[in-house]
Amino acid sequence: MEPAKLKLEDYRRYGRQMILPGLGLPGQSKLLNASVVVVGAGGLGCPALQYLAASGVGRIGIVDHDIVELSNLQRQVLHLEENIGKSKVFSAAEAIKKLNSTCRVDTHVCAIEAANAISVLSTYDVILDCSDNPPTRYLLSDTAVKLGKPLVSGAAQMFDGQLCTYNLDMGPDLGRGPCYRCLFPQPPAPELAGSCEETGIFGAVTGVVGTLQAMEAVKIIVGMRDPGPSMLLYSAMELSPFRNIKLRSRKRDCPACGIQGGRISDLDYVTFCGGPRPNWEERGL
Amino acid sequence: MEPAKLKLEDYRRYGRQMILPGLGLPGQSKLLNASVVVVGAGGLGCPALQYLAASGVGRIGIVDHDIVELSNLQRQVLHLEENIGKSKVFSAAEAIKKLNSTCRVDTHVCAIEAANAISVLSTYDVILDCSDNPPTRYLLSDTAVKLGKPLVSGAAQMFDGQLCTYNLDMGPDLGRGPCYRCLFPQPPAPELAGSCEETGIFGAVTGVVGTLQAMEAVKIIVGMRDPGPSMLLYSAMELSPFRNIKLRSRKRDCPACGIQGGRISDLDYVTFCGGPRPNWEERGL
Amino acid sequence: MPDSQPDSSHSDSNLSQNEPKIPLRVEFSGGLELLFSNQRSHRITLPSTVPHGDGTTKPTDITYLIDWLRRNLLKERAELFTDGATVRPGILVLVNDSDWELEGEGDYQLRPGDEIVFISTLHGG
Amino acid sequence: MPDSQPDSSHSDSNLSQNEPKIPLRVEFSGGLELLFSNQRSHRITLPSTVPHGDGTTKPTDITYLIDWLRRNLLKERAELFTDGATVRPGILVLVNDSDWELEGEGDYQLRPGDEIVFISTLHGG
Ligand SMILES: [Zn+2]
Ligand SMILES: [Zn+2]
Repeated sequence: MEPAKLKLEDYRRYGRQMILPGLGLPGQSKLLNASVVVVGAGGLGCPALQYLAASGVGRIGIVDHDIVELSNLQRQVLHLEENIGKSKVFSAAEAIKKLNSTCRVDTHVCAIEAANAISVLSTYDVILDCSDNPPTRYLLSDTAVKLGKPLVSGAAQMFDGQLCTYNLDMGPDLGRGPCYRCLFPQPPAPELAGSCEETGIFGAVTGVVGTLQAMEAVKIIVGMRDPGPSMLLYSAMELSPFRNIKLRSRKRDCPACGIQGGRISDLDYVTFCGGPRPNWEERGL
Repeated sequence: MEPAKLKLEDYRRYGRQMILPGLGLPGQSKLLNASVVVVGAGGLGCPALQYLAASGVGRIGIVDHDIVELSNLQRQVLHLEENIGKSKVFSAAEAIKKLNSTCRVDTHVCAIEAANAISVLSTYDVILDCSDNPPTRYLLSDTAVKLGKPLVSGAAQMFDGQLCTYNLDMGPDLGRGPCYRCLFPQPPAPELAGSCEETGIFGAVTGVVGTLQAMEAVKIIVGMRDPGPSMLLYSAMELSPFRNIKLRSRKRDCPACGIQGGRISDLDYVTFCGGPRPNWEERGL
Repeated sequence: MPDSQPDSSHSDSNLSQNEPKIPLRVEFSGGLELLFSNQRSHRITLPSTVPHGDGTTKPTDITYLIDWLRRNLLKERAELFTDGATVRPGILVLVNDSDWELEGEGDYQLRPGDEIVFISTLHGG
Repeated sequence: MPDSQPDSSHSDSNLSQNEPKIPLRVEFSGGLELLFSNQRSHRITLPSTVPHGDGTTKPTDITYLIDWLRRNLLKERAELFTDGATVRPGILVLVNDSDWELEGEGDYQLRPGDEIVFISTLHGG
């Protein structure tokens, strides 16, 4: 941390948050020196990227292999109509650089896979799971465990959302919190793991969860995140829409993060999760 | 409602939300035929506008008299660096038209005041309070009561947010829910009503609340909002960050919406709230 | 009373008037509600003790609740909800907003007014 | 015991061992916490009955709690918290997540474990 690095313009840009108790100049310096990678520039990734860039995270990585389609625009608010047909990564990168040209934005136009996960993710401090399928979620969790980095995981479907930070450093005495596999040692039934194309998704639901993911990342970076394992559930149509859950600790027998961890290096994630899912786009939806 | 009006492109754009149970074609038709006005194109208004436009609200009004400044960009995510010095309304309108050119966007470059509130707000179905000061909040509530329209009110300060829908039609038997004045018959002490400049604000907090305001507006428009009066509190730094509160009914003796209502037509809102607040910008913050 | 008794025998309406009862709220989310008449929230009442092996009884626990839900409320595809005597992996069980692993899992003894939530992890984005 | 007794007489530590007590959680937010040592959450214990006029007593209610908070926890500027025997207009009082107007306002009789929240409306955006 080198607080002296802040420029006069940074004080003007970030002044509203630098006067917050607990954040201040030290917190802003941490943000400017931090790096966050967002896997998935879709419904969750767009709002997360916006608020990470706005808050002054110094280096932001974006990973996605998709192109922008008209059907994305009801929720993926960084992508403009004029970018339909272009890479989501470049569309999102262009958008956040216009919000904050002082952020360094690294683009990874690729699908995240077992073969590239370590190399793509290893240079970042915090990983955001803004993906949309079970194999990627298991891969990101296993990789976060191997790299010893926190994974801020968001998910959304229909009018529901879930937010959880996995593998969070809880301090010297407590070690790390649970990983995704501690909670869900096996993937859901493919019948229940519908995609957004199949089950539908409302845009503002991804907006709420993705924005909360950015907030979580900031709390972790500046050291204001309570380390207790918890999950937030959001159900937009319920009268009381949020529910916060107290979660288990890391499981000693977890194949990924347990005392005999690292037993999953040669896993085929797609097969593990029940095979490839149908291409609903090609089926005309 | 004329469902036949949907174009093929609308089905492609909104398909992910049109397959949601309870929304469907009737819900999308209601959205496309609806009009929402957002008062304040700042930290709350930007995300609200994004998700209203993305979801296909047919006509969106934006009211603000400010210009974009560098200090806004840590939270007001529709405003690009290149628009610093320009009108917030035009900056926001330009941004959401690039997301969804099929929305009609009406611009009102003015401060909302007792003299113009009725004429500016009367042509919209739902009013969003994304403002940042007590006099405007009382004026918007009193005007929403006079016009018989729901007011989706968001507020944010430091790491906290509040969301409440006032004057909501609860159905033929129940009448309307409480107005802002039913809950807060008198303004807070000016000492506790600090502005964002004075007390600070974190960007993602306004992001969460503003996005939830868009979600509330959509629920009201499509008829999926539980009519019970409630308020949502958000405290970003708490381990359990959301709290939903069950609120009182409309107060029979409310000077705005009670049985002897309408007694506040010649109120000086600024004086009522303790006089003008200092211009912190000019004081160099 | 063996555990293989027909389903209806343990249901709400068959409880005797004098037997202590445990009213519960049960919720399903994350897609699990689709297996339960597409209804998220259910209010049920269970007896406070239930049969356990050779004529003995035990206090009603979550393991019993899971079996009761499978036999009485589940409308389709039991294999998506249960796996043997417990829930299918991939389903999180909550006892009054706490992960059931913190409460003894299936052995947690139900108390009147408890809220038990079953959620399937979501994947979309 | 008149109500004008010195502040400390009603505080936690002076309760006799045998007198029934009401443990409470009190929270302040929306800026009100600034008046209470900048601390949002407080755990306090009150006696279950309190003096009420000419030597009589009453069950402990929120009106008493407000006065107790003003005399014992408030650090500055009482006029920003109280107005006579109640809270200043502009402050919302919650009893276990319900608006106190639904619970009898100041007359609500406190029960062990209750959570009472005082919030000031926010204005920023
Ligand atoms: Zn693990
Ligand atoms: Zn009123």
